[in-house]
Parts: sequence; C-alpha cells; structure tokens
Amino acid sequence: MTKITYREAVRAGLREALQRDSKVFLMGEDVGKYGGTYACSNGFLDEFGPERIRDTPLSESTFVGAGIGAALGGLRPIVEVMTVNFSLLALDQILNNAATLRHMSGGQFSIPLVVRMATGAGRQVAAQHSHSLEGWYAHIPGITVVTPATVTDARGMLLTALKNPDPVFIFEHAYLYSMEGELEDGPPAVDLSRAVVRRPGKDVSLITFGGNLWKTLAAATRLAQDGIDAEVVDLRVLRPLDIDTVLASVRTTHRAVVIDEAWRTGSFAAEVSARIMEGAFYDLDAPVARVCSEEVPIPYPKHLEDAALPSVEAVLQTARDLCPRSKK
Amino acid sequence: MTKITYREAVRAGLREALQRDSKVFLMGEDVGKYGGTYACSNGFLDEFGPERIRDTPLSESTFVGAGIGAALGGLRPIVEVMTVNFSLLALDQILNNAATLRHMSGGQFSIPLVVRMATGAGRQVAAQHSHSLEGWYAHIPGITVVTPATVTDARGMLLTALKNPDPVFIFEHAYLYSMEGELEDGPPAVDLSRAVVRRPGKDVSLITFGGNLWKTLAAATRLAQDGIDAEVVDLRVLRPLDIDTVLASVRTTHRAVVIDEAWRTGSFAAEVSARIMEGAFYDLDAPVARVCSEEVPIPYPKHLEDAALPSVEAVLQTARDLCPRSKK
Amino acid sequence: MTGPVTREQGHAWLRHMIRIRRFEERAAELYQLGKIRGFLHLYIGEEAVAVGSIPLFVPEDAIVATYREHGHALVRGTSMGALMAELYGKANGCARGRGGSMHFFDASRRFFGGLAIVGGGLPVAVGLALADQMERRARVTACYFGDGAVAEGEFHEALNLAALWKLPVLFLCENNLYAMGTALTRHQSQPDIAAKARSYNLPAETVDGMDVVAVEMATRRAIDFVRRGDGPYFLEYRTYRFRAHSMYDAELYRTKDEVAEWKRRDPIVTLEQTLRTAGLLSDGDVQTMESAIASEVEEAVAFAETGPWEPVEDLKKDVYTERS
Amino acid sequence: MTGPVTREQGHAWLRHMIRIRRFEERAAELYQLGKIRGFLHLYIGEEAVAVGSIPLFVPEDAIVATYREHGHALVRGTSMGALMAELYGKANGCARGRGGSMHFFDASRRFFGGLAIVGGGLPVAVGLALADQMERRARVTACYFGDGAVAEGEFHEALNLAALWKLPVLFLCENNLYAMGTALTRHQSQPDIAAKARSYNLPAETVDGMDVVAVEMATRRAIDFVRRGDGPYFLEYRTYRFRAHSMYDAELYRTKDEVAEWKRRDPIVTLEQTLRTAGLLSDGDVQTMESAIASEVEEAVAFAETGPWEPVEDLKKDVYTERS
Ligand SMILES: Cc1ncc(C[n+]2csc(CCOP(=O)(O)OP(=O)(O)O)c2C)c(N)n1
Ligand SMILES: Cc1ncc(C[n+]2csc(CCOP(=O)(O)OP(=O)(O)O)c2C)c(N)n1
Ligand SMILES: [Mg+2]
Ligand SMILES: [Mg+2]
Repeated sequence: MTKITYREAVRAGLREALQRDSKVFLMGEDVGKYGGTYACSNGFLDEFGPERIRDTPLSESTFVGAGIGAALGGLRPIVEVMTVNFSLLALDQILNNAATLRHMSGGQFSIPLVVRMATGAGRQVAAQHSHSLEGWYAHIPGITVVTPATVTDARGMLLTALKNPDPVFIFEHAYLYSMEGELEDGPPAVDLSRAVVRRPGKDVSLITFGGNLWKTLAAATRLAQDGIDAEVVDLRVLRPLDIDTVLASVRTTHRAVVIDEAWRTGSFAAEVSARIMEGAFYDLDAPVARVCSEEVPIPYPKHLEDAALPSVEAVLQTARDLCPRSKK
Repeated sequence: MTKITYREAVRAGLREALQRDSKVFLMGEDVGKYGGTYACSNGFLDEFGPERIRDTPLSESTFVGAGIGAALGGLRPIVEVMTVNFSLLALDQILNNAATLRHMSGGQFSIPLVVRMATGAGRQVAAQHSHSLEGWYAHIPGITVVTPATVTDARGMLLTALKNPDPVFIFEHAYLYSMEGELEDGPPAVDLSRAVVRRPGKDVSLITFGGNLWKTLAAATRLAQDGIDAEVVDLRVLRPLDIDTVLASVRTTHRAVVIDEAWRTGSFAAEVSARIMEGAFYDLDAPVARVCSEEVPIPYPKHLEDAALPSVEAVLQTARDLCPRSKK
Repeated sequence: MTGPVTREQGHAWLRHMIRIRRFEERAAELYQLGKIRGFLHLYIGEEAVAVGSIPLFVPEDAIVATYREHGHALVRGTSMGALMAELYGKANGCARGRGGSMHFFDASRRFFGGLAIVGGGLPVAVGLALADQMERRARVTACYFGDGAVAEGEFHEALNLAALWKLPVLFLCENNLYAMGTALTRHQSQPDIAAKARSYNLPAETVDGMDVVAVEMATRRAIDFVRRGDGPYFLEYRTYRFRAHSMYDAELYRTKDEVAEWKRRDPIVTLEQTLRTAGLLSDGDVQTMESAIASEVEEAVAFAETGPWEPVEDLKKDVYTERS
Repeated sequence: MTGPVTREQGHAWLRHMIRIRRFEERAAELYQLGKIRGFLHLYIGEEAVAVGSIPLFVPEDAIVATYREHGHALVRGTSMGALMAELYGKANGCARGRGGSMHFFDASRRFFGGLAIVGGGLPVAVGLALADQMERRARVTACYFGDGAVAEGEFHEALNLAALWKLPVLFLCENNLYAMGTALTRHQSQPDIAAKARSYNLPAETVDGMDVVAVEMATRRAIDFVRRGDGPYFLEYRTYRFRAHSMYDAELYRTKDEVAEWKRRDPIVTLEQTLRTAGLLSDGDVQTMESAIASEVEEAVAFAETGPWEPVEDLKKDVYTERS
C-alpha cells in the first residue's frame, strides 16, 4: 500500500496506459503544454510527445467527435473534457454518435473511447462551473458511466476502461484531486461492474458514489457514535447499475438513504430509490430517503454553497429520522 | 367545443400570441418559408411578416442563445427547436444561461423566453430522431417544463407560458400533431402548475404525461373490462412537479404505474416513483412500477420500434400484475 | 460538359447515375405503398456528385455521409439489395434494418453512415483522419454534408481542427442551395462557401456539381492533395435537389420555374447528350443499361420483400459489444 | 502611441487603468489571505482595451463580457465597492455575492455579465442586438471575448447570424495570444482573427490593444458604424495578460522573456510616458491619482469587509421570479 493523492492516481493510470499501448493517446484542452487543468498530465508532453498528448482548441463537440472517429479508425483515445460543465457542448456527439453508432449500424462498429471529466462543486466556482451531471450520462444506453471515489479506482478504472470495447465515461470529482488515499500495490484488477460496500453495517444503508462517498463515510462514523450502524455502499458504476449489491444491503438494513450531489428532481438518486422500490419494497421498514443538492444554481459564497450541497449534517439527520427511536 | 387537431391547436395558440402582443415573435429553423416542419406556422410569414416569423440558419446554440438575449432585451421570443433531438446542441445555453442568469445575478434579470420543441418516437425515424429527453430538462432549476397532451393544453399552455416571467419549455409529442381533440371554447385559462386526473378510478393510478397519455387512457379502458378501475393522472407539468395531485391519487388507489417514453434508467418516471416513495410509502399496497422505453437506441422497423416503446399491452400487464388477484 | 470522356468511363458514370435514379424512383413508389416509412430523402438531381467522386476513393479510404446518402452507398459498392432491404427495415439490410433510409452503414466498405444530425459527421470524419495520420496510413476520409451544415458550429470547429493538424480529410459540401426550405442566401452571410472554407487556411474550390466530368476532375485533384499528406481540402459542389426535402413538402420556398430551370441541367440527360454527341452512346446502349438496372432494382425489391425481420428478441443486441 | 491626447482625456484613461490595476493587485493579495476564493482571472496588462472602449458606450448600450471582466465592470461605472464585495461573496456585491469574480452583473448599467462558458456570451449578445433592431433602437451591444472563444462553434454561428441579419452588435475579441496555456497558433489554423471575421462578410480590424489611443479610435469608428444601422462590426485587440491564467498556473507554456517583452509595453507606463512627454502629466498628478485610487480601493475593501452575507434562507430566492 502506498499513500498517494487522487491526482497522482489518475496520473499513474494515464502514464501506465500510455506506456502499455502505443495506440493510446490523450487529447483535450490544455492537457499538454499547460500540464492539465488539474495537473494530471503534467510532464506528459515531454515524456510522450505532441502526437500522443494533444492540446485541442476550445471545441468540445469536435474534439469529442474526433475521439469517436479516432476510435472508429482503430486508435484508443482518452479524451479529457476539462469539466462536466463544458461537456454539454459535446453532448450531441456523445448521445447521437458515441452511444448509438454500434446499435444502429447493426453491430458493425465499435467505439473504444474513454472520456474523462471533472465533475461536482465545493470549490466556490459558482453557478456555471459546479454541475453534477453524471446522472444524465447514466441515462444513455450504449455507454458505461463510472465515478471513481478512491485512489485505487481512480487509477484502475481508467485501465479497465481501456479494455472496454465501448465508450466509457469517467467522472472524477474535482474536490478529490488533492485527497490522499491508500493505493493497493500490484497490478490493479478493477472492474467496471460492481458496487462495493465500503463500510458494513446493519441499521441503515447509505448509498452514494464519487466525491460524496467521503462525506457519507464521515456521517457513518458519527452515526456509530449515536449507536446507529450504517452500511455505506459506493455505487462506483452508474451504468450499468449494480442493483443487486444495493438490494442485498437494503434487505439487511431495511432502510436506505441515497446521497447524490445532483439537484434532487431527476437526480440519479431518484433512479436508485425507484429501483429499491421495485426490488426490495417488502423489505423496507421506512421509505428510502434522498440527500441531494438544493434546486438552485450553485452560489459562490461558501456558506451558500455549503447550504446548497449535500452535507454530513444532512446525511446524519436524514439517517437518524429513518431509524427507530430506540436507536437514537 | 370544437374538434380540431393538435397541430391546429398549437397554431391557434401561436397566432393568438402573435396577434395579442407585438413583442412576440417566432424564431427557428424553417418556421417561415417552409411553413414549419410540422406545419404549425404555415402561412404566418405572410400574415405577420419576416421580422416576426424568422427563419434561422441551422445553429441551435445560437438561435436559442439569441432568444435568451432578445428576452433580456425586452422582447417575447418563442423559439422553436425543430425537435428535442437537436436541442442538445443548445443545451449549454439553456442550462448555463437561460436557467441560471436570474439567480446568479442576484435577481437582476428575467428571461421571459418560450422554447417549443417536438419530442418522442413512434414515427419510424430511427435512433437519432426518436429521443424523449423532457426528463433531462425537468432536472434544471430555473425553468418550467410542460408537456401538453390535449388540444386545450396545446393552445393554452403556450398562451400561459407567455405570461411567465421565466423560461418555459414546451414539449409537443410529434405523434400528437395529427390527433384530433375537443377544444374548449372561450378564453383559455390554462395553468402551468397542476397535474390533472384525466380519468378517475379507485384501483390503481396510472401516471403519465405528453404523448403517452393516450396509450395510458386506452389501457385504462381495457383494464375496466377486466374489472380494474384505473385512475389516469396527466402530470402536464414536469417542473415544478405537482406531486400533491399524484399523492392524492395514490392515497386512494394504493397502487401506481408510471408511464414514460424515456429510457428506464434515469427516466422522469424514476423521479415520480421516488416522490411517491417519499410522500406516500405507507399508503402503498404494492411497489410503484414503471413502464418505460427499453434501453436501446430506437430502431427504425415498426415491430422493433413498437417493442422498444411503452405499449398499451405493457401498461395493461403491469397494472394487472400490481392489482390483487380478486381484481383480475 | 467539361472535358473529353472515354466510352468506358462515360458508360460507368451513366450506369451509376441511372442506378441511383431508378433505385430512388422505386423507393418513392414503395413509400407511397407503405413499404418504406419514416423519413426518405431523395438524392434525385444530385447524382453527378456521388457518381463523379465516390469511385475515386480506394477501399481503404473512409466515407462519412448524411441522411441523403443512398447514392453514395450505391456507388461505393454496397449491393442495391442490401440498401433496399435497409429501406424496408429488414434484417438483410445494410444496417440489419435498424437504420432505414437515413442510416446506411457498411463497415466492409468503410462507409460510416448515414448520420442524421446536420453537421454531426464532420467531427467524426476529422477523427477518422486523425487515426490515419497517427498510423501513417496514406488514406483519405471523405466527408459529405449539405450547405445547411455550413452554419452549424461543428463545421467551424472541424475545419479549424483539420487545418490546424493538417489531417487527411476531404470536406465535400453538396450545396443544393437549400437547407430544407431555407435558401443559401437566407442562412449564410457569406454564400460563397468555398471562400468561407478558405478562411480556415485550407484550399477550397467550387465545382459544377451537375457535370460529372467536372466533379471527377476536381475531386481527383483534391484526393491527390490529401493523400500526399498536404492536409485537408474542401470542395463545394453546386447542385440541386429536384424533389421535396423529404417525401412530403409543399415546396413553398422555391418556384416551379426555378426547379424547371435546374431540371434542364439534369446530370443524366447532360451526360447522355455529351456521350451521344461524341458518338459514344447509342439508343441500344441506353436500353441495355436501363433494362439491366430495371432488373437490378426488381431483384433488390425482391431481396427486400423476402428478407426476414430482425427477431424482437434481438432488440437489445449490440447496444454493447458482447464479450466472450 | 497613436495620436494626440488632451489632458483631460489622458488623465481619465490613466485613472481608469490604474484603478483596474490597483483593484486587481489588491484582489490578488486578498486571494492569498483567503478572503476571495474560487477562480480569480486578472486583467492586468490588458487594461487599455476596456479603458479605451467602454467609455464610448452610452448607458442604453449593452455590455456582455467574460469571466475576465473586472476591468469592464469598473470602467462601465459599477462602484468598486460593489465589485470588491462581489469578490468576497457579500450580499452588497453587484450580484448579491452569488457570482464572485467570474459573474459580475449590473442591470442598471446594462452589464450582462460575467459569463464563464467560453463562447457562451456571443449568442446572448446577438439576441440583445436583435431586440434593439426589432424595437428600432439605435443601440449597440458590445460583446467581449477572448481568442480562445474564436475556436468554439458559437463564434461561427453568432457571427453568421449577426452578419446575415445585420444586427447592431460589436464583436470585441481580446486576443491575448493564449487560451489558458494554448497559444493562438496552436489553436487557430488561421491566426489572423480579423481575417477570419471578415469571412462572415462583416468589417473587421486589428488594433493594438496595448495602446489606449488606438483602442479608442478604432472602437469609436466601429461604434459609429454599428449605431448607424450598418450591421455588426468586429475588432481584434492585440493584447497580453501579464499574470497567470487564473490565480495559480505554472506558466509552462510561455517564456519569462516573452512576458518581459510584453511588460515593456505596459499600457499604463506607455500612456504615462506619452502624457509626460507632451507635458500633460506631472509627478504630482500621478501621486494625487494614486492616492485617490488607494483610498478608493481601501474603501472598497472596507465596504466588502463590512458587508453582510446573504442569509441562507434566501438561497432559493430568484431561481424563479416571485409573483405577487
Ligand atoms: C442539427 C440538426 N438540426 C436540424 C435538423 C433537421 N434537418 C434535417 S435535414 C435539414 C436540412 C439540411 O440541409 P442541408 O445540410 O443543406 O442538406 P440537404 O438536405 O440540402 O441535402 C434539417 C434542418 C437536423 N437533422 N439536425
Ligand atoms: C466552453 C468552455 N471550455 C473550457 C473552459 C475552461 N476555460 C476557461 S477560460 C479558458 C481559456 C479561454 O481563453 P480565451 O478565450 O483566450 O480568454 P482569456 O482567458 O485569454 O481571456 C478555458 C479553456 C470554459 N470556461 N468554457
Ligand atoms: Mg442543402
Ligand atoms: Mg486569450
């Protein structure tokens, strides 16, 4: 086990990928000379050269579309969209081409494309730079959507994604880059299919993913002080959703809170809640609850941003309200 | 009461709007010379002139953005995006400007903009032209999202939308344009806030919106033959969602099916299910079920398209499965 | 007509143009009969563009086209049967019937669609060319699109990227003067599309798209340039669609006279006359050709008629690659 | 410097440029202290552009700018206190503190942001101009954006629409030669941005953006053109940012020499020298100016420091218009 930051983990994954396979290349805004907006590719331009570390003009639709074309042409592109906030400009290419070409051509084409982007709020960058839209992407059939929350997943999911024959979208919560964690040694064998129980517990399931895993684990620790033993499920993959792991947890705890940084209405948390309804209704002792962002453009000042986003306090309160009085 | 088609209703609304207020104008691809892709503005160019009936170049992001600017500048634009399939190209303007400017400026600006678009599948136009993305739009705080299903709503919602100080998105299911219905006479007073019970019933709530209302009503009629008395709720407005009407229905019937043409995972149906979970869990006799589209790009051939979309049969089957045996 | 033509070449062109024309005329009839549904965009009037250009690409080259791509796929070599079956939505169609008229695909011929979002093919073509450049393959990616696409942001972004990175992509604008019902001068502040293209620092030319000889000559030069590795190239073919935008369209946006005027320049009639004048074509030749094509069309219809429907159980196949 | 300057004009320009400089220097310090957070994009080095152009717009004109808009808002007349408070996120800020550095707004001065999606302001500006045209108002909408935005699809779409409809919009490209770390020649196949703009059939000029006199003269001509109803106009200001893109940035993409070279053309120093040479500026003048500005800055900081935070209960206010 080595202690490294999430940023270093992403970097390690990228470097390994570039070293292993000469068909892999990295393309996006400021990945080269600038060293990557989040410094994930700092030094790579020197190490791998300008053909494989490609700075693109500000043209999200076209460099994502070019990633699709390059994948069709036999390469293994990793496209970095600086943040999810700018990815809307490329959404047409993603939905109508990347996700769709294989099926609508009757299986003639594969698009082995990896797209990475930073997501989420919490750094006071205000309304146009604080979106959490992974849930929208998870709506699209034909793509895989993953949300690495740990350093092991940050490195490993990228490497596994590069073995996937179809498009994989990796959402890295911008808040995590500076976080440190324990990286498991040895060759990573990280799947893109399973949710994982990060903390076992028997009283309530706290279900989350990405950057909010850490808030949720913090809430679980505090719940333990109240005598509530929370199980924390990290979804890891939003599409395809590993609902079995979620249902197994809920069948033990009979209670669930879903934590998601998206705006509440139409959040991915709604999907998780609906699936629990469909798969474990009779096991529930209380309605599944959601902790999501307030339905407002995220404001700049810290106190308002904090008030808008899911908080440890909100998870605590919601979980407490769900659990029987005797537990409180 | 007059019998008219949905197309004529949209047309009537548009004409009235243009006649009433000289600040209203219509802008979009082929709304003028061509007469509108769905012929909703046929003849308007002659009637209202080229300043108020504006054909735009194929530039979705810019003509929607120009609608935002024109609204800021004091006009009352109605922007037609030909279909929701092309609206992804304008989504950045919608999310980051139309929906956000008011809040992030501290309330200094209003954007009285109406955007209309056709949505949905069922006409064999294949994978890139068959999306149902209203649910995505309903995720965005700052805008209102409506889905008129009847001719009265098709005309009236537009007129009410033009009184709204903030952006309103109107989704017209492309399948409906040729449908006939009874238009209520007199000045329409159509709200943008309430769901409506289109058919009262006591055994199960069938909750839907837009084009799928008609399939759902057909299913309800057939359920009646089985002795199942279904209540049909037309949501009408996806944001803000009138959850009270939904919950009132579910509290009577204790069972619900949500019908939505979007792909199942991350559909708006998930939100409705989650809200029922949150608001009426203890009233439910069975888990809320969803009838959605299969998670595939919509294929061209009729038998496959039919298999991919919500069908009357699927609604029937799902509702029957929910209801106690004695009812079957 | 622009230059001398050999008998063989002339006949090949004529045959291809008539094949497209008869295929589409039949498709239009079948649409009336309800055999074909959804959108059906006919290429009739524009045949000289595909016919003069597509045969110049080698099998390793790539083609990206729009929803108005019947002609391109036919000339590229996909069998008429597979295309007609696709129009029917049958499983023996070139996209297993899933795509229909707007979405022809043929991986074996590097035919990447049949893409129906206006402008959406350009970034993909740029990416295909990027792969060729990085793999040091002397291939060309041909990207066909309409004049309407020139207004879209992706046109701008794609031309910039291709020119900046000197990618081997050939941009082929089929300027039929209308985007649906909107005339070129009503959607472009600079209606000279080749001039606009040159502002990206890439060579661009305007070509008479009703003249198959002119199309061939200009396209050949352009392909040579791109294949040499000199970067992207842009051609604007001036052409005209004789029919409605899709199957139904009141055509309120243009006059009957204008259409009639252009029909006088029918590329098939023009080529026939040139060949006849040069003594390279007889009535008999035309009859032979027409009857062979008539058989081909009828066989294609039969192939489509008798083709199977994809079983409903396969609906979800190929959303993702199946892994063993 | 490009031409003769009056004392009054010269002093006004100098005062504005120094105001921006000192405001931002102070903001940078406050950032280090954690008083200001999030992104902070400084305009230092580019002051001549805003200072030479913004005063030419009348109150009825509209301004649309980017996340690098401190200078524009200051010159437009929003009080320094309201801007500093906005940087703090205080409720007495020009956007009630909700926007921060990237999102200055001032409806009373028709200042429409502070928009932080690159290219996203152009369509909005086109729409504002459309409203003016339809309402027959002889107003100008000024749309500021960086060289990076030129690559975005919206640039293309917006210029086309503005030129096609002859809208009264003035496109003002602040070409500081870099989009974050990507040099102009590495993101534009045609690095002559004015030439690119002309391809839309609108008049375009390149201006020395380090010379406030040149900026003023060119912008005045452009505004006259637009206000007359002759359609849109395009100016490319050649300028340079002396600081990092945002607060932290290793500046790996440019050399210290290059920065030093440009700093020799510091617009403030240049103007000072011109005025001194012409005998229009004394040491005393500068001291008076600096000390007045120092007070203004400190008052602005005090205004920000003592300003209230918006109450959390108001978080959801103004997502929608409240209706009575
Ligand atoms: C992005 C987008 N907007 C709108 C449409 C609807 N549409 C389909 S074809 C067409 C006209 C395109 O014109 P052009 O590019 O000139 O091609 P042509 O049909 O003339 O061959 C339009 C507006 C679309 N498919 N995609
Ligand atoms: C659409 C979009 N893509 C990426 C970004 C991230 N970003 C912010 S500023 C910037 C550089 C913009 O450069 P330029 O337009 O030249 O303006 P400058 O910062 O030089 O003033 C980038 C890439 C963004 N805000 N919007
Ligand atoms: Mg055209
Ligand atoms: Mg710049």
